[in-house]
Amino acid sequence: MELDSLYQEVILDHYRNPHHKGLSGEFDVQVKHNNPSCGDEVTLNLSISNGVIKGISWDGVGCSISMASVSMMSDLVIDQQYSRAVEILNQFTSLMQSKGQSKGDEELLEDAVAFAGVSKFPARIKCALLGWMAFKDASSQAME
Amino acid sequence: MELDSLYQEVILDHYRNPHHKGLSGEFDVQVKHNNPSCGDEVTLNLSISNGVIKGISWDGVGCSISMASVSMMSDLVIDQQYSRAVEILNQFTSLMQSKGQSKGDEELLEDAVAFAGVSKFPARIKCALLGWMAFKDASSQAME
Amino acid sequence: MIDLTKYLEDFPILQRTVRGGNRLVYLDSGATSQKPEVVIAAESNFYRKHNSAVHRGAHLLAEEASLAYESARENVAKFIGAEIVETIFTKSATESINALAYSFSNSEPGSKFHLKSGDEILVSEMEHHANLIPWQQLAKRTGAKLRWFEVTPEGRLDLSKISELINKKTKIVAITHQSNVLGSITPLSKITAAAKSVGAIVVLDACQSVPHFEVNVKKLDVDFIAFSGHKMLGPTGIGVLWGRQSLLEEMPPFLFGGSMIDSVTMEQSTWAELPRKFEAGVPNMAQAVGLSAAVDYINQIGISNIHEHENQLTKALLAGLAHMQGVKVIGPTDLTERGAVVSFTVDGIHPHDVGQVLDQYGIAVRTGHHCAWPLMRKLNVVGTTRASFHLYNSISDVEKLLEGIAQVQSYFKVNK
Amino acid sequence: MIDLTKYLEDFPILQRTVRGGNRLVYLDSGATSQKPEVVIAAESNFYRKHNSAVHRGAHLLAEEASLAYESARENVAKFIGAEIVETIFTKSATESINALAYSFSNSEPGSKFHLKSGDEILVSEMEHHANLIPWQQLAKRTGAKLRWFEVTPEGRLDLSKISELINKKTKIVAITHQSNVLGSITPLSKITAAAKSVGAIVVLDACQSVPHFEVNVKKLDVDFIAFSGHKMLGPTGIGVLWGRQSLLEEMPPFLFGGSMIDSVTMEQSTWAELPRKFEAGVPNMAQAVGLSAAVDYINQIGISNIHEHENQLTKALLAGLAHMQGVKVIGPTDLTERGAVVSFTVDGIHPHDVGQVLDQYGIAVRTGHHCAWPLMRKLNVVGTTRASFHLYNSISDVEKLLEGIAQVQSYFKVNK
Ligand SMILES: Cc1ncc(COP(=O)(O)O)c(C=O)c1O
Ligand SMILES: Cc1ncc(COP(=O)(O)O)c(C=O)c1O
Repeated sequence: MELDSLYQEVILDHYRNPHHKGLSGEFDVQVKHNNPSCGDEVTLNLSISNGVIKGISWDGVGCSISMASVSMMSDLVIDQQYSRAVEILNQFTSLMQSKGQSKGDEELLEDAVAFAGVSKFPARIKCALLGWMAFKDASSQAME
Repeated sequence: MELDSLYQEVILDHYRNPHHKGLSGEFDVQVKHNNPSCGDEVTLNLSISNGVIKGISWDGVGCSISMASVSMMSDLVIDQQYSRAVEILNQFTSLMQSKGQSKGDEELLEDAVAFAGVSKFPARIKCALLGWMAFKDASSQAME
Repeated sequence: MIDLTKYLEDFPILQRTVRGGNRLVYLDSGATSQKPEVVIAAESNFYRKHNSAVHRGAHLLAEEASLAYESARENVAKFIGAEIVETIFTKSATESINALAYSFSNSEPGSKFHLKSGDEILVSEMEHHANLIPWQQLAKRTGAKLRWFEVTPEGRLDLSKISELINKKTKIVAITHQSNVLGSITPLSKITAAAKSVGAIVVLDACQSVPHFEVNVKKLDVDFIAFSGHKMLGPTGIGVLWGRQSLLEEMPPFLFGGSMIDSVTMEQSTWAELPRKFEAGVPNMAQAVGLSAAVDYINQIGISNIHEHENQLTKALLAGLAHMQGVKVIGPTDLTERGAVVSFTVDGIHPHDVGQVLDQYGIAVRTGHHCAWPLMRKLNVVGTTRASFHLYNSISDVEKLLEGIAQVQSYFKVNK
Repeated sequence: MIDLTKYLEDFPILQRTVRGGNRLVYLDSGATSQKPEVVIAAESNFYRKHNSAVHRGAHLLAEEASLAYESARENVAKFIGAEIVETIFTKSATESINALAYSFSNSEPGSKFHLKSGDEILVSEMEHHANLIPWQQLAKRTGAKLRWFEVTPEGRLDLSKISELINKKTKIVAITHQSNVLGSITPLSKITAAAKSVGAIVVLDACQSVPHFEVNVKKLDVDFIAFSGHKMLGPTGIGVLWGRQSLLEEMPPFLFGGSMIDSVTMEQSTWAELPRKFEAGVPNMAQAVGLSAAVDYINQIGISNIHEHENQLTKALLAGLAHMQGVKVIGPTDLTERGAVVSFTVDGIHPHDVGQVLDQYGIAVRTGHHCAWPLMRKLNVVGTTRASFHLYNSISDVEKLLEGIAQVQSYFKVNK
């Protein structure tokens, strides 16, 4: 079924058991992003030191796609160099814009290639990007 | 030609040689009416005494229909009782709304029955009514 | 039992298939309705035969276009029991309500439309953003205070504080006729009576009522109503603002430009008579003509038949949902004072995911906050899934939806 | 010599006959243009196949409708050389200009859009009411002063006082790109240079330019432009407001409601990103799609071909009128900086009567003040008769008009 390409098992797993959820008290930058058309919200705390993403914690409400995406994003960028994290972010963003034409770079995106199917559902792309945009915002503030 | 029912000879005569045109200094009420969609304007001076229309003088710019109509209206109502003038006015108004179905009451309207053809041209009805509406306004003010 | 199935074939879009090769089960009429062929054809026909700027030319086409446009006005006016000159075409309900709010701002001190610090504007927690933010911003511009009716846990307007909320300071009461989320219908007479006693102006958001049951402005005893054509089988790009003649005459205009003037100099302008005063520019002529065709179509079926048909569907859906584990209706669960809009939540599944799975079965619902974000917060939900009906829905659509929800639950393996 | 005759058959309305059984000679495109079948079909097709509220649903139709609507935006943006997010759909040019004027009113002190006593707004004597009254009323609301360029007897903007008129107090210069009465095209670069030097915002009324010659917002170096779809072969009920991104971002919104928000509570709201911030409510989706089809159609013929074609017709008409006794062109009599709008007066015959007789021959012209009443006063005419062209006119239309004017003169027995 077409739907299975959207709701990959690994996405539903992250949705049910999100990683790094629950805001920690320690952070350098806090951002709040939302998706006005559907009401999804995420608050993201970021710690960064010497250009390395030291920690991410987050909280939010939203659909499976948006919540799973923040969860996987956190896994992917924690402990990465900022520059590498940006590379991953850009890869993910272009995967989302690929209209189902790309499978995603598994070396960079790891489990997040599971989101490839989302790119065929235009209305869901912004769900998948919500957490990434929050991270982009927070990390660029931190690096300023 | 259909046009000839609109531009009756008597209408064109009044247009070329309007009656009572040129504002006299003596009047009880002065009104200015215009037709915002085409820019036609008429200023009308009215004298009334003991319920009799004593005099009308007017000035204005406008199309043949509107100018001829003020001219004939003046002829018709001058020296009439106010009540009779209102009757003529009402007759003329309903002739205009007749969509070409009425010939008009020649006893009341005299030469103004020539306007019967105007009622088939919806855009021109307001031209024919401009002077009459000014008279209606002025006379009801005077009778207050 | 009303049977409207023969009308389904009038709607071209219902003949197409959607995701998964399924027939379209369109349950999103609360957002926008589908159009019968006669409406589509009326708009096309205007362009093909009579298109020309209304009220402006001396030529035959201008005459025909003006006739078509003004007849549309007459037809729409009759449909809501209004006078012709009181019936103003806008682009949407959103524009209609904003037009009012700006006309209030444009009015001079001393006018009954003039607001100032100390004055109050009353809305409710269940308003669509279109009937909330214009008033919130008007309050901000004028220094007036925005107040609101709360909503009960059952999804009804809480009128318990009405005598405090509608008081001498209240200048405007802006309220929805039917909630686009909950389906609950406002008990208007209590509100209009209270508003009248303090001289407040009552503005009714009739977006969800005019398309579904009889609305007669005279009987309602409100001062202004706003609604959109696209929710009542009409084209997009057309809405209506109705107001009492005496109020519209007193109220300053909102949009300035061609056709709404009496005279213009570089220094100042005066305004045309109603309804033109409120219709600046070349109007949305083809859309007015399309809306008029929609009114004809509704009249032919009968608005009360449509209402009863929708009631049957709502009843069946509410009954079906009541039997489902893990599904909760947000809003009244019986037919008392409620319309054909049913919101619900499914335990453990976000509305967006519910909608996505339903879409796979060809079922089109709306999910999210439905432009009523404050209501979502109040009811403590992140959003709802909403099914809404119009005359072209059938009992089979209700069955499809109920089956679909069960599929959603099993797809996401939630414990029922 | 450009020959566009093969396109005539694309316009269904041109196949009908009008008064007196004559073929339609439509010379009123300055008021509104006719629509090719592809535009009519694009709108119908949207309703028949994809109709659904954009940006709102999780379902397939919503996806398709959003794609259609956003592709329309992209297409229109490209047509005027604009960025996508800078291209805002309104209902008409009139709304576009009023939106700007209200957004100015809504801005806070300190913002570059905030006007106060001592500030100046500059327009011209040849503005259409739609680009005059909104500014006149904005001046009234804010205490700013309205000033204007005068018009020369030849029907050109009088720029002789430009250095006094555009001064440090000038906050807005709102000017037409091409007069809808005279046909004269504004020498923009002088004005934009002066405005830039004092930091004034330049608003261009592009209603009569975008449909007829290439308009590229980047090249023009203005800040905002407004135009209507219905004058460029598109549907009624759709217009465009373009503005520089940085200005649109800074500017407060105008209409409040659904889809234009970022967050909403009962107390306050924040706004969505561009372009949604300026598009409240369910938009005129089918009309945007129709406008996009009109853009495709124009692109297929080539806007420069259309322009050249219209120039040929204008040249022929001006030449023909020059030979007629008792007929006077109001506006430039040669092709230098002028478009395909030709106004004239006939001695001894009121424009309304001229138009009426022409109508009898199937010739549709516009008569009166053309929503430019101050200009009429300035030029000391009660009104004019105006012929305006689009791509579907032919040299035979020009001949018909010239013959028609001669008939008018003989009908009214004026001495030539
Ligand atoms: C120069 C000019 N500006 C503004 C307008 C107003 O356009 P609309 O009536 O489509 O809003 C027009 C057309 O009527 C026009 O010709
Ligand atoms: C109750 C209510 N009010 C206002 C609106 C706004 O209508 P529109 O978007 O057509 O302007 C809607 C629909 O979206 C609605 O349901």
